[in-house]
Amino acid sequence: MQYLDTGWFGIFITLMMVTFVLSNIYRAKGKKELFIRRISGLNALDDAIGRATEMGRPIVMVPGIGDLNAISVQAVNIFKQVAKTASQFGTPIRVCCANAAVYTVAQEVIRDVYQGAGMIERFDSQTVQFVSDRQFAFAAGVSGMILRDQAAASFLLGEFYAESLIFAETANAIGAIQIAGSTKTAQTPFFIAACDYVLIGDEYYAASAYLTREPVLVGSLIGQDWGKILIAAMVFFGFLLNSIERVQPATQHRGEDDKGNANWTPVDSATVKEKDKLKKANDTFTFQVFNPFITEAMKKVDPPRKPDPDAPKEEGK
Amino acid sequence: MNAAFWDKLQKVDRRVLYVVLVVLTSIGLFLKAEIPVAVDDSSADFYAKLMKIDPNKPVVVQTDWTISTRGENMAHLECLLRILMTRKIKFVYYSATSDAPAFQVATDVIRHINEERKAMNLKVYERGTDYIGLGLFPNAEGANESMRNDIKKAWGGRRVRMPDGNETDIFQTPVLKGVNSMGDFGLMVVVTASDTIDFAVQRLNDKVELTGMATGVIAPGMLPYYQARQLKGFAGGLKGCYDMEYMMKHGINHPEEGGKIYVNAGKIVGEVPPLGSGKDLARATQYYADLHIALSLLIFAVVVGNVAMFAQKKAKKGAE
Amino acid sequence: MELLAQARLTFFGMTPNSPELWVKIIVTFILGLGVMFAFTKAPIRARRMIVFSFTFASGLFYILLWLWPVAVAREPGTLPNNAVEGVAFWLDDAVPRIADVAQILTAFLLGLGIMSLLTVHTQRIRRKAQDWKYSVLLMVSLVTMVGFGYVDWIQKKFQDPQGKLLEMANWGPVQYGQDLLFDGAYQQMEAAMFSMIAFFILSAAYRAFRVRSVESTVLMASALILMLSLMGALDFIWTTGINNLVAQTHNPFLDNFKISEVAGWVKSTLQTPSIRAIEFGVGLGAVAMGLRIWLGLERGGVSA
Amino acid sequence: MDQYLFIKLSVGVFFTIGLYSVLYKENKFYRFCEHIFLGLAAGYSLVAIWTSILYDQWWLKMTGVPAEGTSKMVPGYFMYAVLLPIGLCGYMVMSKKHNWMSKIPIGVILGLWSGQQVKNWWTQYGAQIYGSMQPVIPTTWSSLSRPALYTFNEAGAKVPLSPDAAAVIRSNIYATQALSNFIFVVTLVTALSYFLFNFELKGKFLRSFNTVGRWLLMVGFGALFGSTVMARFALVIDRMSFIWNEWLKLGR
Repeated sequence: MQYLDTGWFGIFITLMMVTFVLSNIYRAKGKKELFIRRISGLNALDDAIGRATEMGRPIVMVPGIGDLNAISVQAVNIFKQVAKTASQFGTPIRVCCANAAVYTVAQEVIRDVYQGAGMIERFDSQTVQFVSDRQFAFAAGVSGMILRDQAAASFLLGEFYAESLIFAETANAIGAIQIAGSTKTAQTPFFIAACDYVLIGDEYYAASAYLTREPVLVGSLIGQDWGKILIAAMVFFGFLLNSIERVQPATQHRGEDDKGNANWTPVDSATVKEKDKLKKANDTFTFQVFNPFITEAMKKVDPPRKPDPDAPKEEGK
Repeated sequence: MNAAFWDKLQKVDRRVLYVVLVVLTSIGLFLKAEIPVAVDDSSADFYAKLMKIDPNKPVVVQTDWTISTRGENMAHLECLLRILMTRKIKFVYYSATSDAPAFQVATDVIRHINEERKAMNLKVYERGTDYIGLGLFPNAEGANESMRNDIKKAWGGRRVRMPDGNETDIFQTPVLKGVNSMGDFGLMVVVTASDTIDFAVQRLNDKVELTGMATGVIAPGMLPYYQARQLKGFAGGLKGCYDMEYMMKHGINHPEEGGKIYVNAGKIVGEVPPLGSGKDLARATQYYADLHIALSLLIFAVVVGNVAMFAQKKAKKGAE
Repeated sequence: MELLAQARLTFFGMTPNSPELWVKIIVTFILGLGVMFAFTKAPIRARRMIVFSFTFASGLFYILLWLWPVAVAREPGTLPNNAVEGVAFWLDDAVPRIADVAQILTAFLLGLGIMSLLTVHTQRIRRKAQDWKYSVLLMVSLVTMVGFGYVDWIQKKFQDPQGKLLEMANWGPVQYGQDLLFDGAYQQMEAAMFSMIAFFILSAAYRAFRVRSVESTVLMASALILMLSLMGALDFIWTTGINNLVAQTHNPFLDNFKISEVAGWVKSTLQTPSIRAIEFGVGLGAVAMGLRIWLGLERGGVSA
Repeated sequence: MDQYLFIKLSVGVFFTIGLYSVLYKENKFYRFCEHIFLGLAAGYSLVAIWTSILYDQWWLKMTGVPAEGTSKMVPGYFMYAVLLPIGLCGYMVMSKKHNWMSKIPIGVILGLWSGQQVKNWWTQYGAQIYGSMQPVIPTTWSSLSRPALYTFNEAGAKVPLSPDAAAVIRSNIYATQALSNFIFVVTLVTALSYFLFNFELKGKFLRSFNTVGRWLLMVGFGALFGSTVMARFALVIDRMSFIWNEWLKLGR
């Protein structure tokens, strides 16, 4: 019983990332005034709410059409901040959900905000609503709502797919202020083209730390930064090492047999062909670290197991 | 021209653009021009493969798309069926996706291709003797995994109604007689609008010659598989499908009257004949010409917007 | 493994339709309800602990699967050598069962979503609010679809073992109704809505692709290169031209200026690394947030 | 039958035009189609949730499937019954007093998701990290750019190189490739620097690093935008074809 050679490096790096995040959360506890760089899309949230309040028109918010996961939870967390302000000023909000589990979370969280502010009478069946769990029916329903209610602002935060542009252009057509953000890189260009402010990639995950400045969240953000620096460092040293190795002559080449087991073939400098003289991508140290050696012998490290007497027999065998 | 004119031109109402798009794409449908094209390597390999496989071995078709991506995938499937039917290759098809209507949609396409062949007095493909439909497998990953392990178990117990009205186990039919594993199929084609192609590559590329046809959004992700020879060829998006139709008409490295060679695919050594199905240039040809019009409109609109913006700035400066 | 392994009857996996199985199902369900009822009596400070333990236990499964030593080269129908292997076997067997849990739970919650939809529209009808007639329309189409959908499913699944209904010639009124609503109306509306994106791409590109700032200029430039490479006719003229040039000059370096090559270069040298950088950040963000949720470090919001 | 098909097509065209009408402005026709669409979609969801999710993935696994014909018996696992009470907890969100209980199924879903993220992180990103370590030192200076895999014969026609010669070319890194690789690494690192949130980038050089990172991101986004255009336009062309070719039977 042991780990196969595969994976120790991956597990090690992942555990390092986990340690970065957790240790920084621990370090940040009790500290105040932690720096986060400016994220203009989030600064614009208050302006957008203010404008909606002045105009007396609703704010439409969509937490994406993805399943319930950290991305939609993050959207709900941001909407919670919006709801806090909106409930004070009596600005109507519409949170439109496309997934029943996300709807459940949003319902619970947003109602809590209104209850906490003592404004529960402002919370009605339309404040948080489930529109449809079918992608394009949802798109039709929400764009209809944006147009009919003449939304003053629309916040599109979460996992979006092809329908992203339908919302963004519809809201743009009636001149709503739009703040969008998606972790789906494929949809970000459409948001950039059609929305006023866009949270790109990771800025989305930084949002709740930015808005609340809670030590736990900011600490976690610092840990993520460390992780990114580690990745950049790995890439930096990796490409240097790789570059140097690739111009060195090879003494052996790594190959794979048809079972996926790795093996080494020594290089005979007298007979070697031109194309095999130098080290190839598979021969480098970095490749070996990322793609460990597996051999048939490694699969036999465990002692043989006894057959299970209760298991039904295969017919004819 | 004055600043007001340029101002208008850089703020054209979106509705005007929409109307222009509808009008132009509608007109474009009637043009049906055959546009000369430099065929992608991936499509050339795919076509050559389809034309070279042994017609006595059945082909397995996995079709995972629904009406919403009809624009690309329907052209794909039609084109594939025309090649298979013209070459008299038997095939079995099924859908491995959670999108329930996929199988029904594919069945409808087979029906209307059959109607088209009937109208041209060609042999109609009969269910049971020429092709078999297996139905829907909602979990793509699991379906491909079990096909890899044992095809008789994976498809076990499915029956088909033969033209004479009797029910038969699918492995007793002329289509699947002698098929015991994936390796007994001449080729596998995945027609898809989603990432089901990834599962097929992971589970099946070493068991059967695998090819694919996918929408323009999915296709770029298939390129690495093709470069690694895990996919033996593929048609990506509308362009890939038009490539196919163009080769069905002109072949590869195939001299026509006057010795003119339309498709000169560098990678394919030797000649691949055209198909001659009676309707080689079809849906994709019609749409592809139209696509040029739509793209030109888009580029034109962007250029006009920019020119107008600069001209207006200049005119304003002149006025001051 | 799951697919290869033969069905094996145990305490947990029992003969279908046997009375014991039904008794166990019902007992489990009632016990579950009992625990649920007990939870309603839980003191306020215990609530956080209850929710946390459910979350933690669920996350722990995948963490164990990740860190627990793997039973190397396990063959079906064999017994584990020791307790560590026993756990490894158990984890291995449980994966396909656990994988479905989230989807099943979300499916159970759909009822809540539909209730929300119905509440919004019944209120509109009751108050005779603006557009209340459309709400009636929505309700009617919902009920019709459910009716036709289930009757069609029951007929096809249980009353038609030979698959006759797959052919249009054997259809009854239910199949026609289901087909008209689903295939004729619903799916076509989906396709229509999907295709509307093309209109929006046009108007968004017209408005946003301006040489205003460096950002919007590079955005426009790289989009235009890609779009030009999609136009087969242009690609053809350009490629033929370059091929002729290469043939005249015998300089294959010019091949690099084919539009498809240029577009390919932009994609592989600039698009791939910039998107990858975003993905690295997003991946770390997901891990960090996953950890906070799993360990109950997120205050408010989802954690109790 | 032909009549039925014509009716079916007409219904499709009717709703297509109805939904398109919103492009002009929000109107009663659109509202009509939209509400039918929402109703049908909710109806379909209610059907599909049982027929394609719960029936196969929950009910049949709980009750098992008896052996039939060539297919083997699948045992029933009664523990699946636990999921129903957990799911029902979600409905407590309606209660004013016990709404906290809705967090139980939510916690289970999120807990599973979180565990998966940690477990899968390396499988997803490890290969990408390795793939970014591209060599930037050319292995040969025999040619600055990668030579073509063909030559010209006396007649001036292209002839492919011998496989050996081609393999040598493939195994080498040429100066232009090395330069491209260098741009790749620089793009990755600058773009990554844009996503550092807790470090204040001071000084002109570091700040310009950040700005360039953002520009390079825009290049990536532009390319993404451009490459989806074909697929989207194909769909609108298909809608037009649905109306003109299939319904009106013109232009075939």
